[in-house]
Amino acid sequence: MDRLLRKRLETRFDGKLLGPVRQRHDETEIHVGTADLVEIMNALHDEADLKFEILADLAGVDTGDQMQVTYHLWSEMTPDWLRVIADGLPRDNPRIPSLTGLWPGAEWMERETYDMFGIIFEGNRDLRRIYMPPDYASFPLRKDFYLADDAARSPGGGVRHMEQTHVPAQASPNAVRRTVKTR
Amino acid sequence: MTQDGREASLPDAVAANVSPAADDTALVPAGERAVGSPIVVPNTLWTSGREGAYPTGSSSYLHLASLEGSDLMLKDDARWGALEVIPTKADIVVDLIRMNSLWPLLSGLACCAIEMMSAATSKNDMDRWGMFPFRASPRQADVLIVAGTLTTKMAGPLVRLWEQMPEPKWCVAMGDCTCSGGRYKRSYSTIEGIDRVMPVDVYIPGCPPRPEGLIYGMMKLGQLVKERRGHWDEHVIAPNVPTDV
Amino acid sequence: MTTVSRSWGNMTTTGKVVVPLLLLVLVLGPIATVAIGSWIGPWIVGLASANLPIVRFLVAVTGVLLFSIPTAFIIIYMELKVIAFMNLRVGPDRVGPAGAAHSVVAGLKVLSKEDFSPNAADRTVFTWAPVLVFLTSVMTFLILPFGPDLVGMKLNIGVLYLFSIGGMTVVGLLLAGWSSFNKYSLLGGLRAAAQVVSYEIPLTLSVVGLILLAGTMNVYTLGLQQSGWFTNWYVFRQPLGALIFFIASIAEANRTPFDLTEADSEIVAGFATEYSGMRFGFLFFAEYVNVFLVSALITTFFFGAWNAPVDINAILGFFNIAPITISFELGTLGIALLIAIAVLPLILTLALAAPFYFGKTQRPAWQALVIGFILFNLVGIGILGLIAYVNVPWIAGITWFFLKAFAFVFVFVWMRGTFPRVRIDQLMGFAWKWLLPAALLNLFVTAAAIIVVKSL
Amino acid sequence: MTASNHHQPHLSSDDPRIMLDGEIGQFESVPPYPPRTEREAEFYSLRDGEMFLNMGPQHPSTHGVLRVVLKINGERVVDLDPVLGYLHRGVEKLCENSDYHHIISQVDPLEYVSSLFTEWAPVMAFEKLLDVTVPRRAEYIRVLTGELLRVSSHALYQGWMALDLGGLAPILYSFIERDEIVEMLAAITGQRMLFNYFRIGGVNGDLNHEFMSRLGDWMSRALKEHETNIGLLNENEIFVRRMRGIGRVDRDMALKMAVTGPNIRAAGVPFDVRRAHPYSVYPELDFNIPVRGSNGGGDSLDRYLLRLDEVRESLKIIDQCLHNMPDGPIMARLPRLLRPRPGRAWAAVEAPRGLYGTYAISDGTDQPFRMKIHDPSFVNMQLVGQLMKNNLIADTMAVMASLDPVMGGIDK
Repeated sequence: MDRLLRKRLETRFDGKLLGPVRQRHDETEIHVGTADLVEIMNALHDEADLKFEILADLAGVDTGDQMQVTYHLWSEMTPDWLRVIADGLPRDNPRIPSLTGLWPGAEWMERETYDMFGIIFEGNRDLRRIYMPPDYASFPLRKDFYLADDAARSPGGGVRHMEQTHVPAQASPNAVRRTVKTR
Repeated sequence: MTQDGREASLPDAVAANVSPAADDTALVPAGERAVGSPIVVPNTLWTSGREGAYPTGSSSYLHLASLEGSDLMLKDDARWGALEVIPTKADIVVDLIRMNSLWPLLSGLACCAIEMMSAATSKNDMDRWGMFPFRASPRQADVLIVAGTLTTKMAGPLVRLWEQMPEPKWCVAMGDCTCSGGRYKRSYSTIEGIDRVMPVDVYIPGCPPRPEGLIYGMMKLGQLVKERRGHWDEHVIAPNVPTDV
Repeated sequence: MTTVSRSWGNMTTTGKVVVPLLLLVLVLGPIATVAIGSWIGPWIVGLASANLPIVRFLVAVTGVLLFSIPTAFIIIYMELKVIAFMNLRVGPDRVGPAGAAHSVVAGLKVLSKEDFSPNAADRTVFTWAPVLVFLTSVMTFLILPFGPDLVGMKLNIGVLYLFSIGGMTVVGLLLAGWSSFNKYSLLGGLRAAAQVVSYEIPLTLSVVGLILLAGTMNVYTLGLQQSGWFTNWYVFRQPLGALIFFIASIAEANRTPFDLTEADSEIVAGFATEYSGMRFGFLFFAEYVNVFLVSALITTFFFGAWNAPVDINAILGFFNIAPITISFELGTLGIALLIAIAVLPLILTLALAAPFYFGKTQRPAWQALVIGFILFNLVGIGILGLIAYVNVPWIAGITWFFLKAFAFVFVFVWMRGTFPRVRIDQLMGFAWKWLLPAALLNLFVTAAAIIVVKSL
Repeated sequence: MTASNHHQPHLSSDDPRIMLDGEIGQFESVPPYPPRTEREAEFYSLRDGEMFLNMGPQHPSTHGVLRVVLKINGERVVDLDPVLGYLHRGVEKLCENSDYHHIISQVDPLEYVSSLFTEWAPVMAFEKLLDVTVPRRAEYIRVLTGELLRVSSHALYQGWMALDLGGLAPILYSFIERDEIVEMLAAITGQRMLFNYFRIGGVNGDLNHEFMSRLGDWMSRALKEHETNIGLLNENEIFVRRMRGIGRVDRDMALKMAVTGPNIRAAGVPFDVRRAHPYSVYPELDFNIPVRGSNGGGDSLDRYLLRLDEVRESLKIIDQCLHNMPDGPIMARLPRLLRPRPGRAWAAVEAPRGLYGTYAISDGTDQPFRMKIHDPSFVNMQLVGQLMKNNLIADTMAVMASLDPVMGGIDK
């Protein structure tokens, strides 16, 4: 783990970070708020002693009570991966500024995150579902979405369509029972 | 696919096969016995609660010929186009012809597509049985090798692809995902086996099956083509498929 | 009786119509034969002798139609096996010896597939476009000289007829692409139109120089002019023309690397995307008939149509040997002929079997006899073939013609197996920027040379 | 069937959004619902002389079930809109519902051409969560098998490249090489494609005699056969003319589009995880990072040639692995049921198509709380939208093939 990077980040973004800079193995982790996200990312990307030019990953996380968006960055200045966690998105209406201005390549990753979590990236020019069909009802990777084998706990759109609402001709009895249960 | 309309005209044998069970009282205990008395196993074959589940005699066993005889099946003995003028006995020749040139459709869904291509390449050469020219257009293909996981989003296109192929056509389900859902059976966006949305002639298990497996399945399909002697019953689609597919 | 009724029940409606007709034909056949032999036959003969060219034309058309499909089968099988060999594969080897019947099986299978036409397609055009494509490629066979006097029509404007008919192919492709109501088909048809039209021009111009040299447009005369030694072939007087003709004819036949019209990886199957069953079969065969056609044309124009590369009579004349002609009247043998026919096979078989029986390899008698008989047959066939080759000129001609033509077919297949596909703009640029100027240059040089030679 | 109709129109076969090779003309390519984004609105509005051409989900050269809606003007592509998700198998959700050992078999088919790398990244992430140190022999075996698979993947890439340009022969020659490699891997893993081989803390089985003999036999002629396969295409004038100058990517574009792998190295950026962020035993090995297009970016031909250079480097790595393969155990001592401490871990490996990463969050149970899989093909495919403007339809195939997408990875 890179102590210098930790010192640099703490001095540079003093007061903007939610919580301390965590380090484990070869990863450095900072928590930021959605308000400061774009500014911090611009600084990380542009400034000569940081130069995090490569966006390795963009992931959404549903912690159960709130939403997070995680960015993994790489820079030639440090041997560490930098993990930036945009924290504190409400689950009912998660909104976060988009990074497509900085990395246009983040567009599809943000689309994927929207598709899986319903997180709305403001400023993304093409924020539609990318994996699931356009008329899909729910967001699969949320924590209140259960797999088809315990479909009874799942909200309306969640279950696989073919099992959910269809009473087949010549149905075997347990199939009928399952259908009735999910109704 | 008018299953309901055909259900009305079921012969008893078929009805016995598909009628839902009243309740699963599988093993009927052989009468009451006093406590401590020796257990006497009655010398009678036990019968399942579902009649017709274990076919005894010819009552519930349905032969393909009798199936053709009944009006359950679509009367459609694959003679199309110019060869229609050939009388029935020539079907043997026609089926030998079809068996020896099965052109697959050049369509792969997922992992198994790589092994499908490998089956067509130099090491194990599908061309030897006349299966090689992978047609790019469904209009000119005979066999649809569904190679890979079928997702709900892809189901519609695949069904349409199947409908675009001209008769006579056959479907080979390659890989566990297409046979039963495989390792993605639990997923929210996959279909547990393509026989829920389309008829299947040959299942090839394996994740993925080796190219030899695919070739073996295709040869089995050729055997099927040869033995059916040109009489094609309409494939019965699995029970719980939406009727609008 | 039961078997009859059962088979009657198994028949399709069409079969129930056809089988009585067959019986009826069996009954009426002899009567009709007698009638034809007695009254209708002579009348037909008189009519035919009255206007011979029409009869000749009809016979030629029938022969060509019967001849083109087997050629397509042979070329398809050749392509399957040659490309398989180039890919270190085995290729089809189940039906027939070494899989020779696989192409026939595929053709019959296509015949027995459902004949489908989309709802939105223009039915009439959709139905007749493949027939047009096939017919245009077949009609060109009429003027091909397969050998001396073995030609459908000795047209004096043969070359003109050739290119006018060849240009009609694009109409069929365009109609097929347009009427399918499919965007891929449309793209394929338009590509075909652009490609064929722009390659017609260098193709035609490359032959104009040849026509200037030959002074005729009769394809049969072109063949006659190239008789004798192979130095008389026009390829040595028109090398550039031959090259341009070869390249342009690849594009005419829509073959790799110019097969943009049915580019699998771009537009699914081109104009044939929506075609199934026998209509697709027509398009499929037409492609291969075209391949044979362009090979035959190259042979006819530039590689001495049916003439052997060496002039046997010249060699014999050089050694003061009279040209071999067996004008032997078998009738003069009389009774000896019968004896010869009866005894000669026996004697020759025994003679050929003897070395295997008495020789070092002590074979049993029956094996030796079998081997001897086979050898006798081979020898006899060889002798008869040689006599036929020497005495019947068109047998020699057709042999050499097919040898050369299939050599070029092999080149086409070879390119199919190896080359990637060019882009549409590269295709057009090549036609207009390189082939056309080269063809004009060829024409100019030829004309100038002719003028100079005449002025001397 | 009444209440659920809004759930399954995408399943019905007469859905105007579904357009396949046949019957294309019968459908409006414009989706029946109002546009949801301005990008969609401006794409699905036609100017004069333009038309839509739908490729896929079943098309010979979309490498699986990718669907691309082209807006063409004659033969020229004005704009295009890739539609993904036809192979979305919900792997991440399945991983969150299956325990750590099971996950290895769940992620296997993601990038099915080089599936060892799809196991490598999650395994490394879990080892970080568990603070496990992998035995050196296991690391060497991982590197050895991984580089073997890289060679086979690049061989397939070469074949597909030629196939999309209309050349028939090279794909068969590259499949011969690929078949040899997967067969020798099957000798130790037991599977041809989806080897469920890497384990948390090591590998499943040790090198056996059959593998070593096959490998030695192959290594003796690998380079020569590689040169042969190269010779099939690289001297071909048509091939070179079709590849040169199309799909040019320069340094800034590559960095902004978050491209990784050979595609970014062909644009002049020497970013290779094996050197940029060394993992496993790569620091001990001697190999180069081939870079092309340093001046003014690289085109499709550069992307193609760079992979051929990488094959030589991989052969060097395989040779070194065979020479200094240490003895010792191949698995770390671990309990059957893994319950890592709560925490987050991110691990990335250099797959044949680029940075393949895994982001795992543990909540102390035997199943990961969240598992994100970053696939390189998914990001690289975004380039298609930018590179295809004002190219020909044929170039669409060439550029798409030169980016080397694998739909299993793109759709997860």
